[in-house]
Amino acid sequence: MVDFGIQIKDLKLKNPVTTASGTFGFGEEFTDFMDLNKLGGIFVKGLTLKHREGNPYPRMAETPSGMLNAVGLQNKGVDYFINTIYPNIKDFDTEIIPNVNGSTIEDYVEVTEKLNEIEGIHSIELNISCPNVKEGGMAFGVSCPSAIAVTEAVRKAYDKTLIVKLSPNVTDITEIAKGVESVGADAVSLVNTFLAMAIDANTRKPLLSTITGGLSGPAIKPIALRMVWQVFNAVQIPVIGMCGIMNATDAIEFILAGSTVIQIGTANFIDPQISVKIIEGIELYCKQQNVDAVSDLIGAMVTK
Amino acid sequence: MVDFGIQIKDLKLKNPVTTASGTFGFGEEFTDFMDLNKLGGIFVKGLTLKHREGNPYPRMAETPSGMLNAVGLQNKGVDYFINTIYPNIKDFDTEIIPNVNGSTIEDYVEVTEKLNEIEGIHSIELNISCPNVKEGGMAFGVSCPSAIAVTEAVRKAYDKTLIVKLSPNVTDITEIAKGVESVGADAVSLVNTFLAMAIDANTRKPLLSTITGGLSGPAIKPIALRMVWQVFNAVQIPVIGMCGIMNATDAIEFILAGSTVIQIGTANFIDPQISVKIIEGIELYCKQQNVDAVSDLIGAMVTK
Amino acid sequence: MKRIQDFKFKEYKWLNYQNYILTLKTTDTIAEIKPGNFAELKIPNAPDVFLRRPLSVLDVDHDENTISFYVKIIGKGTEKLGKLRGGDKVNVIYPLGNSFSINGTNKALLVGGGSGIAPFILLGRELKQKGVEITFLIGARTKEDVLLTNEFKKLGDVLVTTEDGTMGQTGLVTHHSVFSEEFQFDKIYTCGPDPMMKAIAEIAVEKGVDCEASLENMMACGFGACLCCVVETHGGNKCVCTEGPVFNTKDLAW
Amino acid sequence: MKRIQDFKFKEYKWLNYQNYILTLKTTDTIAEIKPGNFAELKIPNAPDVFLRRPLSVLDVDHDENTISFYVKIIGKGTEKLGKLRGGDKVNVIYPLGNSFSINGTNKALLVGGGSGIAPFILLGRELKQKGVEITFLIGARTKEDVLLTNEFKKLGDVLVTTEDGTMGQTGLVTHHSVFSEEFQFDKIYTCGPDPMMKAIAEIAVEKGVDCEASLENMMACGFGACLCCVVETHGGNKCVCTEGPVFNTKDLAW
Ligand SMILES: Cc1cc2nc3c(=O)[nH]c(=O)nc-3n(C[C@H](O)[C@H](O)[C@H](O)COP(=O)(O)OP(=O)(O)OC[C@H]3O[C@@H](n4cnc5c(N)ncnc54)[C@H](O)[C@@H]3O)c2cc1C
Ligand SMILES: Cc1cc2nc3c(=O)[nH]c(=O)nc-3n(C[C@H](O)[C@H](O)[C@H](O)COP(=O)(O)OP(=O)(O)OC[C@H]3O[C@@H](n4cnc5c(N)ncnc54)[C@H](O)[C@@H]3O)c2cc1C
Ligand SMILES: Cc1cc2nc3c(=O)[nH]c(=O)nc-3n(C[C@H](O)[C@H](O)[C@H](O)COP(=O)(O)O)c2cc1C
Ligand SMILES: Cc1cc2nc3c(=O)[nH]c(=O)nc-3n(C[C@H](O)[C@H](O)[C@H](O)COP(=O)(O)O)c2cc1C
Ligand code: FES
Ligand code: FES
Repeated sequence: MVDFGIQIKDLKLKNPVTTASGTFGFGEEFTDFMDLNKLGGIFVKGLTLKHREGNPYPRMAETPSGMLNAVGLQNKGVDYFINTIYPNIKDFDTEIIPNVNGSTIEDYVEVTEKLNEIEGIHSIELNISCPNVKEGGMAFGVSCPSAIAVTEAVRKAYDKTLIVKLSPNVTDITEIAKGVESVGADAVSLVNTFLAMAIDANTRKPLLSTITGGLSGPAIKPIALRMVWQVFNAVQIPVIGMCGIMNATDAIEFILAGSTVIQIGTANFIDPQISVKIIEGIELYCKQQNVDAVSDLIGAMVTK
Repeated sequence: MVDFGIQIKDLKLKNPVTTASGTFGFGEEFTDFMDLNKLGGIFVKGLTLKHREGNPYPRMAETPSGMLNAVGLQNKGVDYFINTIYPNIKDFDTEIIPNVNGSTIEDYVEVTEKLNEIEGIHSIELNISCPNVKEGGMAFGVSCPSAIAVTEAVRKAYDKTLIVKLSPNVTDITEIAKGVESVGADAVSLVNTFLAMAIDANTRKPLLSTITGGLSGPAIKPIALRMVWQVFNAVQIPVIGMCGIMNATDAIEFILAGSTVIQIGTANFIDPQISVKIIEGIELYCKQQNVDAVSDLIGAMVTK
Repeated sequence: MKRIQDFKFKEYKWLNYQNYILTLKTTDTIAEIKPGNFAELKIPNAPDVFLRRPLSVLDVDHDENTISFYVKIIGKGTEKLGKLRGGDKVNVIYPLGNSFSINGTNKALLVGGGSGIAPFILLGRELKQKGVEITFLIGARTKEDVLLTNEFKKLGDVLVTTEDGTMGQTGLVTHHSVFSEEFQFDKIYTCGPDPMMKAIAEIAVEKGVDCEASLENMMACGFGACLCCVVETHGGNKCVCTEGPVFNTKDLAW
Repeated sequence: MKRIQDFKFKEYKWLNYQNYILTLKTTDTIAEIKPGNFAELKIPNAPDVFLRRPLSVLDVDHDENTISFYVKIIGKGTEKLGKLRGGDKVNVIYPLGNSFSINGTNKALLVGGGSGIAPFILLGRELKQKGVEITFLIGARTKEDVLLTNEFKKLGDVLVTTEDGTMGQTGLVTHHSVFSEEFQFDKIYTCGPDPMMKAIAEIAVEKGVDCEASLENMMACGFGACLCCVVETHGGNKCVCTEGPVFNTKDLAW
C-alpha cells in the first residue's frame, strides 16, 4: 500500500489530490458523477463578504489548449455559504477549504473571522490573485508589500492552516512567496489564472465582456510548473501546485517539481470524474516506480 | 488594392508581416520554400559580440500547443554576421533587422555600434528578454531601471530605428514599455518567450538541459495579446506584436489589439511557407471587410 | 440524475451541407430526458477542441437506446462531430438543464430559427401527448434552410417564413401574419438566434401571453461548476446550464 | 533543393504491434534522396501533435513516385501516423540533412538496432552499387524485434544478436564474434540507440577504422532554422539537422 497521507498543520488530507476553487462549485455539482469522499480536499468557489453578481456575459472563451474566464467571483456571500451550503457538504469525508476574497483588507479579515468559527473547516485559501475583479483580488497579489499586509492581517484572524494563493502575473513569484511565508502563511498555492485576452477577428470585439480574463488549462502548465519549482526552492512551507493538470502524469510532474498537494481545475469541466482517475493514476505510478509514500516524490526532480 | 506599407522612422516595410528572431535563421534556410522578397522584414537570429556555443542538448521540448526552447543565443558573433552572412542576404528586397544581445551594457553598445555602420540595415531589435542565458538577457528586461539603462546606452550608439524587445515575465509590462519609450526607443516588440519548464515523469528529469527554457506558440497567445493591448494603450510608439501567430486570423487579432507590425515565430518551423500565406490572408481579410489600409486596423478592437 | 456515458456513433442524416442529425447508440439504458434538456459532448478525434460542446437533445429512443442531436456546423467542434466513423465512441454528459413548462397550455406557438429548432421535437411530442394544439413557425434565410418540417407536420401545423421568399411568407418570423391576425395562442415557446427570441418575447408581452425561450450561451462545463454561463435576469445573474436553458422571457433582463 | 510536398497515404506494412512501414505516394515527381537523408512529416488528424516529426527515408521509388518510412511507435505522433486512412494527405519536407560518405569504402559493416536501421536500405543499395561488400549486424531484444532482414539479405550478409538468444548470437551487438575475430572491415556505419552507437564508435577506434553514425535528436524544424538540435563535437555545437544527422564518430564529443 502506498502511503498517501499529507498533513499541513491542522489540515490532514487523505491524499494529495484536491480540486481548485471556482472549478468544482461547492462539490455538490459532482455528486452524480463521482464519490466526493475519495478526494483529499475540495477548494470551494471563491467567497466574499457580500453577495456578488460577478461580471456580465460573455465570461468564457476557448483558446488553444486552454480557456479564458471572467466570472468575477460571483457568489452569494460568506454567510450564505456558512448557513446554507456548508451544512449540505460538511459530512463528506473530505476537507472543505473555503477560498477567501475581498476588495479591502478589512473584507478579507471579516470573511476569515466568520470561517474561523467553523469547527469542521481546518484551512482557508486566501485568494490574492483573482484577475477578474476591479478592486482587490490580483492587485494584492502582484505587489509584495500588499501581499504581506493582507496575509498578516488574515493570519491574526485565523487559527488554523492558512494557504495563500499566488498570482502568476508577477516578475518574481518567489519574492511574494517568501513575503507571505515571513508573516505566517502555512502554505502557498500556485498559480491562479494568467491575465489574458481573446478577440474575434470578424466582429473585432473581445470575446469577454471584461476584455481581459484569466487563462487556465494545459497551455500554461509549463509556466506554472516552473513557478512551483522556483517557489519550492525558495520557501520552507509546503507548495500546493496547479495549472493545466489533466491527468495523473501531469499531477506527478507537479509533485516532482515540488508540490505537496495538487489542485485540479479546468479538467473537471471536461471530465467530471478526472480527480478520482488521477488519484488512481498516482497510485499506479507509485507502485510501478516502487515509491512507498507519495511524499517521497515531492520536489524529487532529478537535476544533475 | 489594399495599402500594406508601414513606416517606423527609418524603417520602411512593404507589409506588416515579419519573421521573429531565432525562428527564421538568417533567412537563407527558407529560400527553398518561399520568396523572401515578399516579407515585410526578417528579424534575424540573435547576435552577440563574441561567438556563443549556446546551451547543451537537449534544448527543445514540445508542450500543449507550444514548445520550449533553451537555445541560449548560439551564434558566431556580430562580426561573422556582418562579414559572412549579411553579404548573402542583403540583396533580398526585404528589411534585415538584427537582434542585439549582450551580457553587459557595454556588450550591447559594442554590437550596436558595429551594426550602426551597415548602410542597408535600417533598424535593430534590442533583445532584453532572452530567458535562456545566465547573464544579461532577460535580467535587463524584467527591471525597469535596467531596461532603461541599456536602452539609453544603445540609443546613443544607434542612429536609426531602435526597437526594444520586451519580456512577458514581468508584473507590469506597460511600465517597462513606457520606460524604454522615455529614453528614445522607436518601437517596442513583444513578447519574447515565457520562462517555463517541463519534466519527464518517468525519468523524473527536466526535458531541457537548463531545466527552464522559453515557452512559445499558440498556448500563450492570449497572454501576449493582452500585453500588446495594454502596451498599445500605454505608449505612443508603435508596437510590434507576436506570440503564437499561426495563421492570418491570429495576425489580424494582434493588429486589432494594437500591433503595427507582427512577427511570426514558431509557426515557421511547422510550415516554412506560413509567412507568405499570412500576408495573403491579411490581404483577403482587408478586402472582405472593406479595409483600405491595413494601418486602419491597428488597435481597432471594438470595446464598447 | 446526471450521467456520464459512452455512446457509439450510429449514423448521420445530412440535411444540407452544414446541418446534420447525429444519432448515437448505447448498449446500456438511456436516462429520462425532458424537452429542453441538453447534453455536453466530448468531440472525438479532436484534441484541439478543448472543452465539451453543448447540444440540445433532438430525440431519444428508449427501445433502441439511441439519442440524436441536430447539429449546425459553425466551428471546429461541430465540424469534427460531423466526421465520426464506425466504431467511434462519444462521451456524453446528460441530461442537463431544466425543461419547458407545459402545464396550463392549451394552444401553443413554437417559434424557431436555425439550429434552435432542435428541442421542438421532444417538446412538440410532449405537448401533443398532453392534448395541446400546436403550431410551429419556422424562420429561415431561404428554402434550403427550412429543415425538419416533415417531423413537425406529424405534431401540428407548420408555418414558414423565408427572408428571400422562396418558401412560406417573405420576411422574418416576426413578420408572419400569425401575429397580425387575431392571436389564438396562450403560450409561445421560442428557440433560435437571440435577436429573434427577443423580438418574439416582445410580441408575447404585446399579446399578453406567456413565453418561454431556450437560450444558448458559452459554457465551460454545462453542469453548474464554473459559473461562466450566466444570463442577466431581473433576479440577478442566473446560470443558463442549471437554472436554464429555458427561461420565462418575462424574467430575462437581456 | 528542399521541397515541401503533399503526399497521399498509400499503405502500411505492419512488422509487429509497434513497428510499421508507411508508404506515401505523390502524382508529382520525388526529389533525389541520398542515404541518410531524413524528412519532416506533419502528422495528419493530430492537432495535438504540435511540431513535425523527423523520420529517416527508408526507401524511395522514383517510378512509382512513392516514399516510405520505417516507424517505431514511441509516442502520440508516431502512433497517430500509424492510423492514416485512404485519402489522407501527409505534408512532407525533404530531403533533409547530409548523407553517409561512401567513397573509399571496400568492406563495410552496418550496425543497427531498433528503428535505427531505417537508413540502411538506401545505404546498402548505394554501397552495393558501388561494389562495396556489405555485412549487416542487427541487434534486438528478441527475435520478434529483428526486422527487415529479408531486405538486407538482398544486399549482403546479415548477422544478428538478440539479448535473449532467440535469434543469432546472444547478447548485445558489441558482443558479436565479428568483433573478436580478425576484423575485415574498413568502415563501420551505425544507427540506433545512443549507447549502442557510442560502444560501436569505441570499437571503431580500437580497430582503427572509420565510423559514421546517424544521430537522433529533438528537432523543432529540421532545416536549420531553430538551432535546437545540436550535438557537441570537438569543433563546438553542431546542428544535427543540417550538419548531420550523419557524423564521423571521431568528431563527436558525446
Ligand atoms: C444549451 C445549449 C444548447 C445548444 N443546442 C444546440 C443544438 O441543438 N444544435 C446546435 O447545432 N447547436 C446547439 N448549441 C450551440 C452549440 O453548442 C455551438 O454551436 C457549438 O458549441 C459550437 O462549437 P464549435 O466548436 O463548432 O464552434 P466554435 O469554434 O467553438 O465557435 C465558433 C463561433 O461561435 C461562437 N459560439 C460557439 N458556441 C457558442 C454558444 N454556445 N453561444 C454563442 N456563441 C457561440 C464562438 O464564440 C465562435 O465565434 C447549443 C448551445 C447551448 C448552450
Ligand atoms: C534525423 C532523425 C531521423 C529519425 N528517423 C526515424 C525513423 O526512421 N524511424 C523512427 O521510428 N523514428 C525515427 N526518428 C525518431 C522519431 O523522430 C521520434 O520517434 C518521433 O519524433 C517521436 O514522436 P512521438 O510524437 O511519437 O513521440 P513523443 O510523444 O514526441 O515522444 C515520446 C518520448 O520520446 C522522446 N523523443 C521524441 N523524439 C525524440 C528524438 N528525436 N530524440 C530523442 N528523444 C525523443 C520524447 O522526449 C518523449 O520522452 C528519427 C529522429 C531523427 C532526429
Ligand atoms: C471558471 C473558473 C473560475 C475560477 N474561480 C476561482 C475562484 O473563485 N477563486 C480562485 O482562487 N481561483 C479561481 N479560479 C482559478 C483556479 O482555481 C485555478 O487556479 C486555475 O484555473 C488554474 O488551474 P487549471 O489550469 O487546472 O484550471 C477559477 C478558474 C476558472 C477556470
Ligand atoms: C527556437 C527559438 C529561438 C529563439 N531565439 C530568439 C533570439 O535569438 N532572440 C530573440 O529576441 N527571440 C528569440 N526567440 C523568441 C521569438 O523571437 C519569439 O519572441 C517567440 O518565439 C514568440 O513568438 P512565437 O510564439 O510566434 O514563436 C526564439 C524563439 C524560439 C522558439
Ligand atoms: S457552463 Fe459551467 S456553470 Fe454553466
Ligand atoms: S531542428 Fe531546427 S535547426 Fe535543427
